Amino acid sequence: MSVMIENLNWEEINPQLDALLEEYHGDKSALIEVLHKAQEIVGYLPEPVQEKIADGLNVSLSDVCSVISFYSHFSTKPKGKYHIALCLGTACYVKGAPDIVDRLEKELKLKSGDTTDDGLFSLEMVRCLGACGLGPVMTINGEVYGLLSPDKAVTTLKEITKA
Amino acid sequence: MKQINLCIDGKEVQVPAGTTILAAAEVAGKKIPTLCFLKDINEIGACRVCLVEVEGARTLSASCVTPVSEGMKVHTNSPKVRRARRLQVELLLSDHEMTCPTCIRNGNCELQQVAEDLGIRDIRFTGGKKNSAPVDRSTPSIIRDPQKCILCRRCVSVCTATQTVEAIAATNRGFDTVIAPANGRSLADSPCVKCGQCVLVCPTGALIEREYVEEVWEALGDPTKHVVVQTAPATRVAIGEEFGYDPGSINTGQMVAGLRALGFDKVFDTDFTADLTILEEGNELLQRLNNGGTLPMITSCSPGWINFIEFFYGDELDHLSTCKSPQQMFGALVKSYYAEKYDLNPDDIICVSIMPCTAKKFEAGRTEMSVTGNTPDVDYVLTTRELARMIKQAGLNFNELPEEEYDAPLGISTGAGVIFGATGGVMEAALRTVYEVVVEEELPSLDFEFARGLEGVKEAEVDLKGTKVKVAIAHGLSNARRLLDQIKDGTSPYHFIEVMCCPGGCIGGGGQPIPTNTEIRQKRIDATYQADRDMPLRKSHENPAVTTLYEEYLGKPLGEKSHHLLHTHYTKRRRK
Amino acid sequence: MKLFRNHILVCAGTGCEASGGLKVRKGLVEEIKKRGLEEEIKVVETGCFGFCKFGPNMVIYPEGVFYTAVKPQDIPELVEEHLIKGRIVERLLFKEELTKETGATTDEIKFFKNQVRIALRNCGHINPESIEEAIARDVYFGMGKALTEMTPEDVADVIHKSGLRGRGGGGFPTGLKWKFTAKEEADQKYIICNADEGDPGAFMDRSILEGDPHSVIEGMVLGGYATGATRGYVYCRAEYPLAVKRLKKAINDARENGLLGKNIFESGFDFDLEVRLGAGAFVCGEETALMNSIEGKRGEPRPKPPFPSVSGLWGKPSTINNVETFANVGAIIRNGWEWFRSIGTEKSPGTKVFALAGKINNNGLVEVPMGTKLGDVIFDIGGGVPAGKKFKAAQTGGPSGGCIPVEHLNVPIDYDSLIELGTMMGSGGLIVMDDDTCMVDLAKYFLEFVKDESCGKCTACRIGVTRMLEVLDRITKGKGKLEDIDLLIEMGEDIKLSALCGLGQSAPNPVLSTIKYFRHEYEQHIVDKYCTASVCATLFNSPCQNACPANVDIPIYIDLIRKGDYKGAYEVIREENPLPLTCGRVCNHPCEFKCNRAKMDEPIAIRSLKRFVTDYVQANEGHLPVPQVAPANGKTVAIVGSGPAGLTAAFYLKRKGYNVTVYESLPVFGGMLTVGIPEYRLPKALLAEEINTIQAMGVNMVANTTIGKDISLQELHGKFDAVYVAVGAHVEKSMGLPGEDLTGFMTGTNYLRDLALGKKIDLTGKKIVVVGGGNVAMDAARSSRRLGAENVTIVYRRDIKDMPAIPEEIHEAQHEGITILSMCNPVKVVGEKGKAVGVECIKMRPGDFDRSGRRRPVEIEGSNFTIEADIIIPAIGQDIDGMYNTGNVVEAKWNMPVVGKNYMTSVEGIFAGGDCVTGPDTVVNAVKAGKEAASAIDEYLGGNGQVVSDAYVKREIAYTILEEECPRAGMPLLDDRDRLCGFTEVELGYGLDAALKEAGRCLRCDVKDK
Amino acid sequence: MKSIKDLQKIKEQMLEEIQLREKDPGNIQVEVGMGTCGIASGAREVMQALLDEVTKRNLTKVRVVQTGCIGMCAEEPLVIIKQPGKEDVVYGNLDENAARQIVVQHLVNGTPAQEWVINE
Repeated sequence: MSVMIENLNWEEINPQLDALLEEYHGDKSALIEVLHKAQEIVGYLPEPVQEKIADGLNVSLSDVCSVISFYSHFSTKPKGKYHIALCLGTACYVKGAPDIVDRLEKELKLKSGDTTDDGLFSLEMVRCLGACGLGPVMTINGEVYGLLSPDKAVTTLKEITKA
Repeated sequence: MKQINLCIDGKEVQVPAGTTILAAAEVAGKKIPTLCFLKDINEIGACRVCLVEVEGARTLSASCVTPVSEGMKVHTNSPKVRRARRLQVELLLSDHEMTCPTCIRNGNCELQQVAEDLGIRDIRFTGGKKNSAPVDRSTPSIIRDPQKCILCRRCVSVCTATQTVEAIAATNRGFDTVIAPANGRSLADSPCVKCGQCVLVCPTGALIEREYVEEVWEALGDPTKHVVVQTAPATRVAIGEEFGYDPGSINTGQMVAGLRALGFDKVFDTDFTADLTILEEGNELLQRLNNGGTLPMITSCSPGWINFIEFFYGDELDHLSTCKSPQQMFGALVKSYYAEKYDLNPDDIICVSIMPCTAKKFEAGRTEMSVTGNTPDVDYVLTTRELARMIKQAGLNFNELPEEEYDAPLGISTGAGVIFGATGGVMEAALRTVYEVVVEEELPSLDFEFARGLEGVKEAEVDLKGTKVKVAIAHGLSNARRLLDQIKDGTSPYHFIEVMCCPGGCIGGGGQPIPTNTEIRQKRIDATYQADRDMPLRKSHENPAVTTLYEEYLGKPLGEKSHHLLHTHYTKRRRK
Repeated sequence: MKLFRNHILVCAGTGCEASGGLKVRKGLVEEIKKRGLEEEIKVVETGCFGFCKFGPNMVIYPEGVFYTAVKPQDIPELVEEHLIKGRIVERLLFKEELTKETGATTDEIKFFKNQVRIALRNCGHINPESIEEAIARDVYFGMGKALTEMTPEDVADVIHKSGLRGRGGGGFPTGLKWKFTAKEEADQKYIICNADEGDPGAFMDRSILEGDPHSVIEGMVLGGYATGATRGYVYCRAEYPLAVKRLKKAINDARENGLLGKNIFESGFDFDLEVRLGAGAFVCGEETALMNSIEGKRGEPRPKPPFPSVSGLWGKPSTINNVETFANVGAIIRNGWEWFRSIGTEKSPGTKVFALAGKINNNGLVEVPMGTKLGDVIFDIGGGVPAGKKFKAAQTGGPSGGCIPVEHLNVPIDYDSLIELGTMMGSGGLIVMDDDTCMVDLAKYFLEFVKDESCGKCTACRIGVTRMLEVLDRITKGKGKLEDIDLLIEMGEDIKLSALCGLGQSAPNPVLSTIKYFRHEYEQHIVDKYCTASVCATLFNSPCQNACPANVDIPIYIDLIRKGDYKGAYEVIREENPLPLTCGRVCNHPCEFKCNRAKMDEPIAIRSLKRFVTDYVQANEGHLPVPQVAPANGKTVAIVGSGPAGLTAAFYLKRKGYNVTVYESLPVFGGMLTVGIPEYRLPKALLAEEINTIQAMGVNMVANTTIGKDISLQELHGKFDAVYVAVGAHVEKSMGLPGEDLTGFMTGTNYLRDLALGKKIDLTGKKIVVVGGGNVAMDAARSSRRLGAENVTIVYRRDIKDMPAIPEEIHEAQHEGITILSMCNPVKVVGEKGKAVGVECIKMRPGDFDRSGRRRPVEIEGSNFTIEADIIIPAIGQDIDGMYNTGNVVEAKWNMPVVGKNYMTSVEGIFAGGDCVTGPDTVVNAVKAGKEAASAIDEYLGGNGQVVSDAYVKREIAYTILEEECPRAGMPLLDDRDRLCGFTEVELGYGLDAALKEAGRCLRCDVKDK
Repeated sequence: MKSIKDLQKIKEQMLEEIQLREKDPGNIQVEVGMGTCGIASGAREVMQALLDEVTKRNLTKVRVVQTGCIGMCAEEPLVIIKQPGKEDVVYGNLDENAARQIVVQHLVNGTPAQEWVINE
């Protein structure tokens, strides 16, 4: 994790975060908005970023951390180059999403919530993506792929990483 | 105020609008069990132990947060209510590290009490415990054991609202929720000021003081050691509570006798160095007033407060008096003056202090607090509660102990030293001395009423022979913050400010008997001023032992020796 | 403005985007440009049509032709054919899964035709990013009317009178809520749109925001005007980026057009709103938690009271409604409350949008009037359950709701009816479940969801739900206790009463509801350690074995086939099922319905592999192997009936050393296997060999002996240590038609028995009508064709899809030229001179749903018609011949012996089982019955009750599994022209190559660690 | 936007365009034969002229659609005007000019342009 933080390009990130915090200066109620945008800029929310936000919005670090840890959308771990979010909504569940989880975990050799050692893939279980008609569904870097089976999930992944 | 009529368990009661069912039930003579509820501080309806049945409501209501309404019919003990309450407590117990016999709160645990009150004899479920966060022993003051936490969040409310420190917060969510510093840090790596207010409000053993009882027993049993003890002003008006006395009892003499019986070689009093502090600090204030020093000057006796300003207002440290706290002045003198005077090797002296405070444990360990450079000036700090435990462990019957006197010379003090224990006390003591030094005439009345009481910020203008000195007093860090923000903004009108970290001052410190609440605080304050009145001498500059000390050893206030032994410096701190 | 001859509305909702909609849209635009049609044809991106499963969707106007699943490669053809030549491209039209009917326009597709759209009226009809198109469809006219002609009180009043109730789930009257806020005095009030649609399985709010954001804005302005709020917030899930984008654009456009901002329509009313993003916390759907979240805090609920209308966002009076509610408001103001009340039911006026998901053919978003029957939504609009599976239950209300079982398909969907059933409307997720869904697992799923989403503030939800989940988890792992069910109910009820917020208070609902309707499934998990749905994986080795009533270890024998150990494979089968040869031919193979391979391509042909094993062993060994028998133990058992149940019991008892005698009243052995199943499915000679192996073990078999006539049951009981009655069900049920006494009328079972016993029947040139939809009907019909009948018709009162016969049998019957007349029922046998000449039938229409989930056929008055018929064969079910019980030896009901849990009748030592206890059932169930009876008898006679080996089987993958998509090996069939001239077996069986290939498809679900 | 009238104006403008998507039995349908034969004889130009003229004249109740080969290839380009309650009128041998004339005479003035009518 510490390695990952060092890998952040602060020179590039800092001015963007500064501009963001300038926009919401001292507005505590904007914490969640700011976290969203900061996560867009940085990719995740490591502690140095949290501290910057805490200072910028005049909230405590524990509060920032408390809010981050409450919402599943926020991550303090870097995501993989290919971030897979598999829907575990009811529709997807009854149509076999658990089998797909098993298969992907085996295929990528990681547990959901983690990132592979090479930083290439991360896998996350998410609540209903609202694409129930297409269940089971996953997103890879935000693109939705539907009507999956364990095999189709793996082939889809292979196709994308090949391209 | 509009009055509301309602019926609780068949009894008609009338209460003002806005009253909660819980409070109304008390009026009706019914006690409803609670766990998370802490009046004015934590009213969140989270634990669901105080559920009651309101006729016509779809679900049961948390009485601590539900306001009464006209014609309401409440049942506080129906089968539904009992079943639901039982469930909550069973659930809490199923996720609680139940090591009751070895728990520091055994016998004084609210969870235990509620379980007993509800007659819970078995727990229907077993299952996983909340995530296995380890016990946090990172600070010398406070130990956090998340496995005993029942997530009542009183600690968070106190830390956030009362103290504005926000060292801990609810982290994660659902079953994984833990109360913890940010990002899995330890308390030592957080902005925690070690005030221990969280310990006072914790209903279980999840937040406790770090005990040094065993170490002190060891020292007492070591014939090569000379073990001296000092007792803080606020301990004498509280320790009795641990032995069944009503809050507000003064048990100074019994405490001294108890300490002696435990085997301490000398029983001294921190009140002595409180008097000394007044002389040093009073002179420092006069010097700043006269020489254009940084104003307002702020007292520095309260270690939680020192931690707070170092962490949150690092740019305002110049405002702090450079005086060490009375505890540390005492420790420094024991290992220098006292050692020399009685021809003892300072390294063979063990200096123990009995404090109402958990932050004192941290203060004693600050590296700059060692005059010998070998051992800390104060070796072990015990809280009032720990002393009580030692007395119990020794098999002493506290209530039967005779009243005994402190040893001389470091046990001689005045009423001014005693009132250090209450909010406004340092200010009042200082004014008693400063007034007489500056005005050079006797005070008509020693009682500065403005300085007393539980109002958050108290202020006054004192006329010192034509010089108007504006003073303010704050207790509880949220109040201190208000004064600090003025200083930061450059709008502070004051010359001298007293800050005590804990609400009510040291009598409400994190090391005091549990429970400590507003009512009890007031009683301890009353006792403090009674003790003051009971003293033959009530002004610090009249303390003969202090005079002797200056004559024999220190020279004069703010002199070189004083500077070396009694003053210190502060460091701006930031997140690591 | 410009006129085009065609508008192509292409769905750009999340669903269609996920199916590649963007590429299709691009391709379409390019193709149109390439053909130089851009001046004539306009491509419009719209929001969701609601038919997501069949995306990408598009509609071409003015014809209104609806195309589904359009791929980029279809575009040139579509442009060429439809846009240039004006010909509809049939293959891209929607096809009904079950009926295969196609529909060109939305009026012809059941999915759309049966909907009434208010909230979704503009979705799929306009470009959501064009405010002008929204205005053209009347959006903002309600707001205009309100602001210029109505007082705030009027607006709240109209909404109140309309009866609109909160569409987010609670169903609280919207008008009332508005009035509460309106009466509060405050310097600032807020109106909040809850777009944190979190119910798993519901996505109507997303679709509305994506497809018609302006209607939501209009609704919010109206709410603001009525309550006195001048600021609004839309709290939207971050998981809906497209919705957020469209909404933000819509807000900007509205602001630019003066429809938001200061002094709207010069009415003096100011209103503006902004979007706040959620961050992935389901609990934020709870209004107080949502407000905390808007304030930038943890989304933990606050205690109520105070209610938001008094103290809401930042302590100010606030109103919260959900997206769908707001989407209704503008239309109500425009059209009046009377209009709204005319739709739906008295207490639940208007429509409700449902997200149909789960095991349903037409997945998607539908809007129907409140009060529409659940079954109509699922079967008419939703097109029913796919893959021939059975509807089991529907879940509404997501994790806060409950399930509605099959017996309540007629429930009208409205707030109150659903609550009565123990569930709730919720936001409108309607998840359909079939028999592959385990209800205990489902309850566990929802609890897991709530556990994950619990905020953790209150004890009841934080720990209570966790503890309930742990209990459920134990049950699904076979470690539950019966008391656990009561514990769950007790905890559930207490948690409902004591949790802080709505999430916690409703968290136990799915558990309570599944216990209410599916308690037997809980009990099965606990007592039998059995999961019918083959979901709870710790309870079984593989789904196929779990589904097999005989518990045959299928993956292991398939593996032995791959190893070349055919005899070993045979023995593995026979260990659990003594009739491998028979079941390899006629089993209804419930195993194949649960085969995981079906999710990839097709299920393994398990039955055919079983047959292969017996064929191969027999061919190579010359006979079927006879099992080893334990030394005689001196005890005797009589078995009455030599059908599959009797034979199975005989097999296992003999193997354990009992002296077994089987009595059969017919001159031949095998019961229904012999006299019920025709030769072309199960050749008599082969069956006899299978029965011979049992005789060869030393079982005494006595033919032509009827118990109750030749020997009484009482006598038998005295002679033997135990008696097993397995007489089967051989008496055809009577239809009670006028004219049944005419010549030419014969029952199905008698007919088949006569045939089997060698009676010569010639039907050359005859017209046959068979009545019924089961296997007996198929057998009778197909046999008749083989006997020369000119014309065979099956009359069935329900739909073909409701027929209980094995689908392959129905298929083969049709293939052999048999006509099936469904949805009609005979009312009379028409005769001339004492001889039947026809059947008068009446047409049926589908009525309400019966308890089995099928529509009850209802006669259509006056629709009678007559079919010519020389012979009429009713095959509508069988009863039990009570002869065995002459003298009422054992207690019986409708001749069926009453048995206890260990299959013992009212007389100690007399056991009973098979069809005579259960009514007509499958062969493999009879095997199960016989095996269980053998175990019970063994225990009764002092044995340990263990009749099958419990030897440990090592499960590992020794061969690579064929992982590419690959259909199952086809079963070689007898040539059509050879079929109808005799009774030669139709299925020819696999050759070695086909069998090995098929065996290679097995995924080896029994091996847990792959 | 200041008033409902402004709103109404936008609606009316847009309505003409999206009218195409509404189900309205009162509309007049102008079908252009666009089979291969039609296009070869200039049906595309006819179609464009019709559309252009209908737009220019603001005829909101008219839909111009296409059909396949009508079956009288010799008379292409062909146009059929279908109006509810009236006989269909078939025009043949059209060009751009004729198309414009038909719009004026038939669709605006309501009398079939006899010159090109071929289905008497």
